[in-house]
Amino acid sequence: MHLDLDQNLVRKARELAKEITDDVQKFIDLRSTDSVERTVVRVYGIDGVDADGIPLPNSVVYDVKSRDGLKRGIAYWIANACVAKSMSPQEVAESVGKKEFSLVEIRPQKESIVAEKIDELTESSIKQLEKIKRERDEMLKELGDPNQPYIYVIVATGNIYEDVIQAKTAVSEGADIIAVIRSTAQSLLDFIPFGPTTEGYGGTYATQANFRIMRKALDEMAAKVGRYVRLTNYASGLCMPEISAIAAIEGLDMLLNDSMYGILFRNINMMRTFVDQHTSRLICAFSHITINTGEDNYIKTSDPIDRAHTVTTSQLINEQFALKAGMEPKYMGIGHAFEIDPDVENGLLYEIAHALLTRSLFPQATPKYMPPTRYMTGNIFKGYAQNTLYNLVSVMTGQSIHLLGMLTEAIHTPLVQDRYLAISNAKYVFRNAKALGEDVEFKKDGFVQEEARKVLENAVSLLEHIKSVGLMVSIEEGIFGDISRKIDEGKGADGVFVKGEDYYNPIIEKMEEIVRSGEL
Amino acid sequence: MHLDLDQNLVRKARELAKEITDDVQKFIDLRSTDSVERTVVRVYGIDGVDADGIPLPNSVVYDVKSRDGLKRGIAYWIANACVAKSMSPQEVAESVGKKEFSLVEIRPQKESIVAEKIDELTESSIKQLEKIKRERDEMLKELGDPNQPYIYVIVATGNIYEDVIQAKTAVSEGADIIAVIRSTAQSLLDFIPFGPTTEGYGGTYATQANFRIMRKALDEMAAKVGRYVRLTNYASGLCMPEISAIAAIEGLDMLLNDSMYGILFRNINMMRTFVDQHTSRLICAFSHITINTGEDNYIKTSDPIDRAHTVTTSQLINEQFALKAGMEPKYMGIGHAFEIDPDVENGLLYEIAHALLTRSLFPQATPKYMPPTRYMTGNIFKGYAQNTLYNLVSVMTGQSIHLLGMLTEAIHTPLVQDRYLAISNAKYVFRNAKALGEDVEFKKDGFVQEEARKVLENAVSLLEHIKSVGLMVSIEEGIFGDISRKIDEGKGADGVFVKGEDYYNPIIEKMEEIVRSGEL
Amino acid sequence: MIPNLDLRSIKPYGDQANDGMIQLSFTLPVPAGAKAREAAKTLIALMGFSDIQMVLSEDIGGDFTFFVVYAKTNKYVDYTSIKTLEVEIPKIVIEEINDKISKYLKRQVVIIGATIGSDAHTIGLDSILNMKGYHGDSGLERYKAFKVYNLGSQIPPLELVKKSREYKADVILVSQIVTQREIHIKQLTELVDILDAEKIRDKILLIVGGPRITHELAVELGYDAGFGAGTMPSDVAAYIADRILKKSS
Amino acid sequence: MIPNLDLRSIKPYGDQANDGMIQLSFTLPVPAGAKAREAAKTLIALMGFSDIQMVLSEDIGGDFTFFVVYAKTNKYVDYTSIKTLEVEIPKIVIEEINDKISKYLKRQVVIIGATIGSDAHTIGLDSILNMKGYHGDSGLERYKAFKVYNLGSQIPPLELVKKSREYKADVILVSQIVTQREIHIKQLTELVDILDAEKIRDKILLIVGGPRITHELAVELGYDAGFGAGTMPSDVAAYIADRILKKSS
Ligand code: B12
Ligand code: B12
Ligand SMILES: Cc1ncc(COP(=O)(O)O)c(C=O)c1O
Ligand SMILES: Cc1ncc(COP(=O)(O)O)c(C=O)c1O
Repeated sequence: MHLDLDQNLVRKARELAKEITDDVQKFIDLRSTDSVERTVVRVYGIDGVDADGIPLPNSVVYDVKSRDGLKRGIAYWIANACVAKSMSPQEVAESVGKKEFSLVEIRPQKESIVAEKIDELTESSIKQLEKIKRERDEMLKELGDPNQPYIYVIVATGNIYEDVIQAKTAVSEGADIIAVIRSTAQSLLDFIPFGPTTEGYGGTYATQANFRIMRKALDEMAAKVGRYVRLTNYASGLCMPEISAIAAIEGLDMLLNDSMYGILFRNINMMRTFVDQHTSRLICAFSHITINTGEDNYIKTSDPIDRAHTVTTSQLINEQFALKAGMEPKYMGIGHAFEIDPDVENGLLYEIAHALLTRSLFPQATPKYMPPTRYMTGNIFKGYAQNTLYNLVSVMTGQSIHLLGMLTEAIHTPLVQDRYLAISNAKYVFRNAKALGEDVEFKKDGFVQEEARKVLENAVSLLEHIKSVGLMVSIEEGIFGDISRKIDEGKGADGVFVKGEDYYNPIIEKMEEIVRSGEL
Repeated sequence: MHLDLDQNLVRKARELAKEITDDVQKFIDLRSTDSVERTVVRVYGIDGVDADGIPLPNSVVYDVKSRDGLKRGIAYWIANACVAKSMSPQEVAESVGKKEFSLVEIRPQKESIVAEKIDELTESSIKQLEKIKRERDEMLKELGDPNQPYIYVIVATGNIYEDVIQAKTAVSEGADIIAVIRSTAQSLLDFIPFGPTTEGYGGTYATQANFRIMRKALDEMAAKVGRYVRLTNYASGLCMPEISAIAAIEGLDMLLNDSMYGILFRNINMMRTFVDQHTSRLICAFSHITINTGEDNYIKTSDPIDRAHTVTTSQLINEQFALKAGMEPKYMGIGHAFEIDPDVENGLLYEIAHALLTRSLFPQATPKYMPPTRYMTGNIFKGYAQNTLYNLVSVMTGQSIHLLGMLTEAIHTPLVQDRYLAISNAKYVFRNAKALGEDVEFKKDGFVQEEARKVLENAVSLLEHIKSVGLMVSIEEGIFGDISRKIDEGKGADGVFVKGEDYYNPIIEKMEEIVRSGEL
Repeated sequence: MIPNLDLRSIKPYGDQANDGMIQLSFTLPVPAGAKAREAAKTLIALMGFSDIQMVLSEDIGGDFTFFVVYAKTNKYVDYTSIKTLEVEIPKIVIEEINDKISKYLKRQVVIIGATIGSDAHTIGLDSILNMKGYHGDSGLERYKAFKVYNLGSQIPPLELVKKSREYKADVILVSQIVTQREIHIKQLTELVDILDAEKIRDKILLIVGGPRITHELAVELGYDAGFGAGTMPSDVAAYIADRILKKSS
Repeated sequence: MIPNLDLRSIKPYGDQANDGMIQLSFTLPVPAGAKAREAAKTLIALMGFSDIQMVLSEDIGGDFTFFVVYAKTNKYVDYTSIKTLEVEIPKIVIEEINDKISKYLKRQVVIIGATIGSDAHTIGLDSILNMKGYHGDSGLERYKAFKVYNLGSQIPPLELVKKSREYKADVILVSQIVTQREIHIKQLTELVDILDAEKIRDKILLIVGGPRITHELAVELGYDAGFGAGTMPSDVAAYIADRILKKSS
């Protein structure tokens, strides 16, 4: 299957996207956020909560921020305290949590010793992350990478132990990827809850303990079924980079991570999101965590045919932001979706055209294909038919990461049997239509070729417009998902700050250094 | 969508099939059967049962046969009695039913008067049939012929009144064709039951009254939905031509009618079937009744991939027999099916290749495509997915008559909601993938092209073999459906006889004359 | 209706009138096999089913067995005695609504809408409020008679009440899509409690909508009306106009 | 098994242990609308369901309404007390069967198979009898220990009994696929009655199979064993060999 795309146009689209993101990156480079700082704290191994249940990373950063020290970066303050008190970062944090002292009030230690401490802490943290990454890469190699499209299912009971039961069941049925859906509105929390959680609705809290529990369960299953099983969670919302950090620590394989999703769909402040996404992606690039971008969401709130080019446009922007974080294309789960109203005449041809366009524009990436959701109804049988065609388009157009549609999408988060039915549907279609993509050509100037061409052309026009007004203004204009967000509004704006002259973030610097040097 | 078929091979296949059937036709032309004679009786308007419940057409033919008069053909005897007794054919039959006299024992009337009587009876019967045909053709034109693939569903409650309820419901949901399934083993009855029936299992008896009741119901619905609705029944088994006659009288649009099905799947005598099929097809050709051939059945008892060419071979043979009965191609519902084990890798590509081959070999015909049945299971959800792909292949390859798969195929004859779900699935897929067939090409020498080529080649080899040993011996060899039937065995053999020198079948002759002259 | 149906005892219709045929599917947390099948059958029988056809019993991993069953229920319903609690929607259309409101109320009806609490789903509410509407049926913003404030999603009930005072709202429209662990009940109750506490419940026409909302549930929770899946904006408009006009007269 | 499961009261598992979640679908012969929905809910409630979510109620023409429902049952089953009637299939394979039969019985076991009455379905029986077998598992003809006569389909019970005398059959295998209007019960009963009348029932191992056949039903009808959907020929072979050897010893 092949699209006759104008390669000059493709190149042009990429260049425009690069220029657009270059502009934003200049802005990003000058700033940091509370969450970026908490990320450093977490990478230094600080975990746990204080007596009021506030996570220590929050206590530590708040301590420094409230005393106006954060412009220098949290690393310095922690190292300084470690030296001054001869404590480990965790001990320092616990003391701060107990209000025994404030980091900013500790006497500044000798610069060179603090610098050495920073290096030492950074070195050992990075080593630890590298070890985790290496172990997973080896496990993947050993057990073998399943065929694409990977079968990706979600668990969403709200209770991590129930999630484990269902995830294991799904793996034994054939799931390659388990995503633990986060509890509703967790993305608006400006902290990561602590410990294993058994209450949540619409999903389970993303906590480090929950990550660990699920990782262990999946590794056990992987050994049993002789197939590597990937674990996914969400790095978006107000704790984007921190979630990436704990995911790296706990050996997750994938994260939902988009450069604009939080802005558009969670009304998170633009600056906050742009700065946060960069750090979170850097961690993903470093730790070989595949990101899943969120373009599928645009065509939930806007028309999937008329606005198809907004998906393409955003994919190209997401790609550029990922490249800026040093990410190899194979870790880019470029998002898109099968979301056209099933009543549309030739809807399937549009879906094929759009899916093939994504696949063709990002040949090295691992596109993440999302199932029908918005036009799923209480007719579970019809839903099963919609999912059948979705599965077909996916295998036919060679998608990589294939999130399974649930026949009960319009009703509830998946029951154990819903997942089983979804997996068996996908396995049936993938096998039954295995070589279809190789065998089929679309007529030159036919429906599919023309539609793909049109979407690409529209994307280029849109990129030109965005280039001229800037990405932020474009978002104000409501280009993506028909949603408009203002530059200075949205949640978490107060968590963004301009770095001081003496700002230092050793984790970021070290990771960038390694990622850039291709040392990986 | 296009197959690169070797047109010389296609021509060769047709020639071979013609030669094969020419041989059989010689044999057919010399013979008649009880059922053929009863057909004449029925066309003359004789209906009803005698005191023992035996249908009058049976009584009349039995009366003549048991007295060795049948070699002359039943028409003469009826006309002779009508003249002698100044009775209508019905009155004659009723008297015979009451054993008041035997037709053979009535004194022969003056030859020319009897001949005139025959002409008169024949003329008026044929006129009546022509009127019915014309009215239906007009109604079709007026209401408009629905788009292809036609949505074809079965009703099978066993009770004609319950069938009517369900048929009407199906039409209001979108069905274009209603087939009333016959009660299990009716095809082995050597008579047609009489009157409306409310008891049957696996289906409802095919009776003239039942035909009438359903026809009326569908015509009412057709007017309501503004769409012509076709009615289907079965002309196979021991009453093949008679069923065609009553179908013609009651204005049915389609009949399941195969030149070999009865032999293979109902163990009906070969000679009986060959002779019967000719008359029944002649009636269909005359009355514009579309036949549905039964090749789908072969791949229920033999492997759908390895034996795909037996389907093609039989299709070509069925076509030739239909041509011999003067049938226009557009009334040929050439049968085939989507029957490959869903676990087969690339099963969908095989299905596409086979379906496209049928479509390409018979461009003027109206192929009848049958859904998955054998590999349907109690997993109704999976069954719904199988039917989704079946629907897709059908619309993609441009099939004409599309029998809907039921999600409960492995469980029971369809419930009212099963049919609804089937119709909505088909409507969804047909609309969603409308132009797919036009947009897609299969790679030269790719899987689909190669498979189609292979099947055609194998069919030609098989036709060559059949040509050399003869069709009847081939059936003995078990070529079709892996089922072997002997020439002189099977049900209904005693109903075949060699025509006498003075044999005369005015109905057949008249119909042949009209059909051949293209007077239609 | 099908012929000869006794409406005092209706049953499901599968193949024939009153055959009582029902399809069920469910999972038991026990390993597949004869014992699981028997357990499933026993369970189904306890519900009053006979002619139980267990057409699928499949191992779905993790010691779970998935069943598909067809069976006949011995239960029936007296259809003649069924009472329904329905929103009454008068047949008035946009022009009529605009005319009547301007004639009798002499001002715009102020409508405030929000998805409350943790719920971030706006599409449903937007379909009712936005100009564009739903499936070709215009939204309330299109009506001259209405002044619409759409607050969007994740609005705390307290804030909604505050805004409704600020805008002098006649009508509050709340959307609740997420229903897992009964979160919608909690959030909807919270809103009513606040309105009650502030003693403004009577002054306001309080409406809730969402795919799992029924009018019955809405009334039970203290709302004036509830609108479910597939609601058309024009129905909501007609209901509002009718109620506001009745109130004001 | 999932942790902490109380086997004395198991319930369906949908999202969580013991949530009792069941999916149902069915049709009522009444026009779609609030009244139909209420009737359907009432019916479901009568079966002991709560939390009834009516996720689809669709007009399917002809004054029929089709429903899809998710609801929670209040019924549960004591899994520890479930007793099953199962065919006991010893673990013996083809070579062992051939050896033992030739050693102890010293002749072939004569097996006669047919689809009886009006039933024309042969594929199931053929899968058990023919060399080729079923899903790679060889059929009984492949066993040296067995002499198989496959009479095919639509064999009247009387004729089957006649042939079984003629061939001195040790085992009769009957297939019944069509079950509509209980036709299989009638036909299977007829066969047993003839065998009883001719006083040869005891001399023969009588087995029935088909997708809707259960061992329980078979025993109830007076058969030695019943085999259902997905039966493997080797299981039937092992059962036959075991029973014949036990009988002869
Ligand atoms: C689109 C969508 C989203 C989008 C929402 C975008 C947006 N801006 O709205 C995004 C991607 C953001 C999203 C996120 C989530 N979603 Co969501 N989502 C959906 C989806 C696919 C479609 C909903 C929809 O838009 N339908 C179309 C509209 C037009 O229909 P409607 O909402 O029913 O509205 C109609 C009527 O109900 C009524 N109506 C609705 N509101 C009102 C109000 C009034 C006053 C009136 C009169 C009428 C009315 O009128 C409308 C027109 O007829 C559904 C699945 C589905 N197919 O239903 C899941 C679904 C609703 N989501 C679900 C979940 C769990 C979530 C998450 C919580 C998952 C998570 N943990 O991250 C998140 C978090 C969101 C949050 N904090 O609330 C579940 C809810 C399960 C349940 N029953 O509790 C569903 C059912 C999916 C599933 N099976 O898991 N989702
Ligand atoms: C193929 C088929 C046919 C073919 C049969 C060809 C043939 N030579 O067998 C044809 C086209 C002829 C046919 C016709 C009819 N069929 Co039919 N047919 C089927 C179909 C699609 C597949 C059956 C099959 O072969 N399955 C594969 C085999 C391997 O599975 P199996 O039979 O279950 O056998 C396994 C076990 O059950 C067991 N087993 C079976 N027998 C025995 C015997 C013994 C001794 C043992 C130990 C084990 C055993 O072992 C086998 C291997 O595991 C089914 C639907 C379905 N998917 O099940 C309908 C189906 C069985 N047919 C049905 C009907 C109604 C008919 C007709 C009556 C319709 C009609 N009115 O014309 C006709 C008439 C036939 C008649 N007089 O009996 C219905 C039966 C409904 C019911 N429950 O009563 C079904 C379910 C379709 C439907 N939904 O309507 N049919
Ligand atoms: C990129 C991305 N992040 C996150 C989410 C989930 O939402 P939340 O941020 O509320 O967890 C989605 C859902 O589609 C997404 O696409
Ligand atoms: C040509 C043909 N005739 C008849 C039938 C139905 O069987 P019976 O002849 O038993 O009615 C079929 C079923 O597939 C068929 O294909």
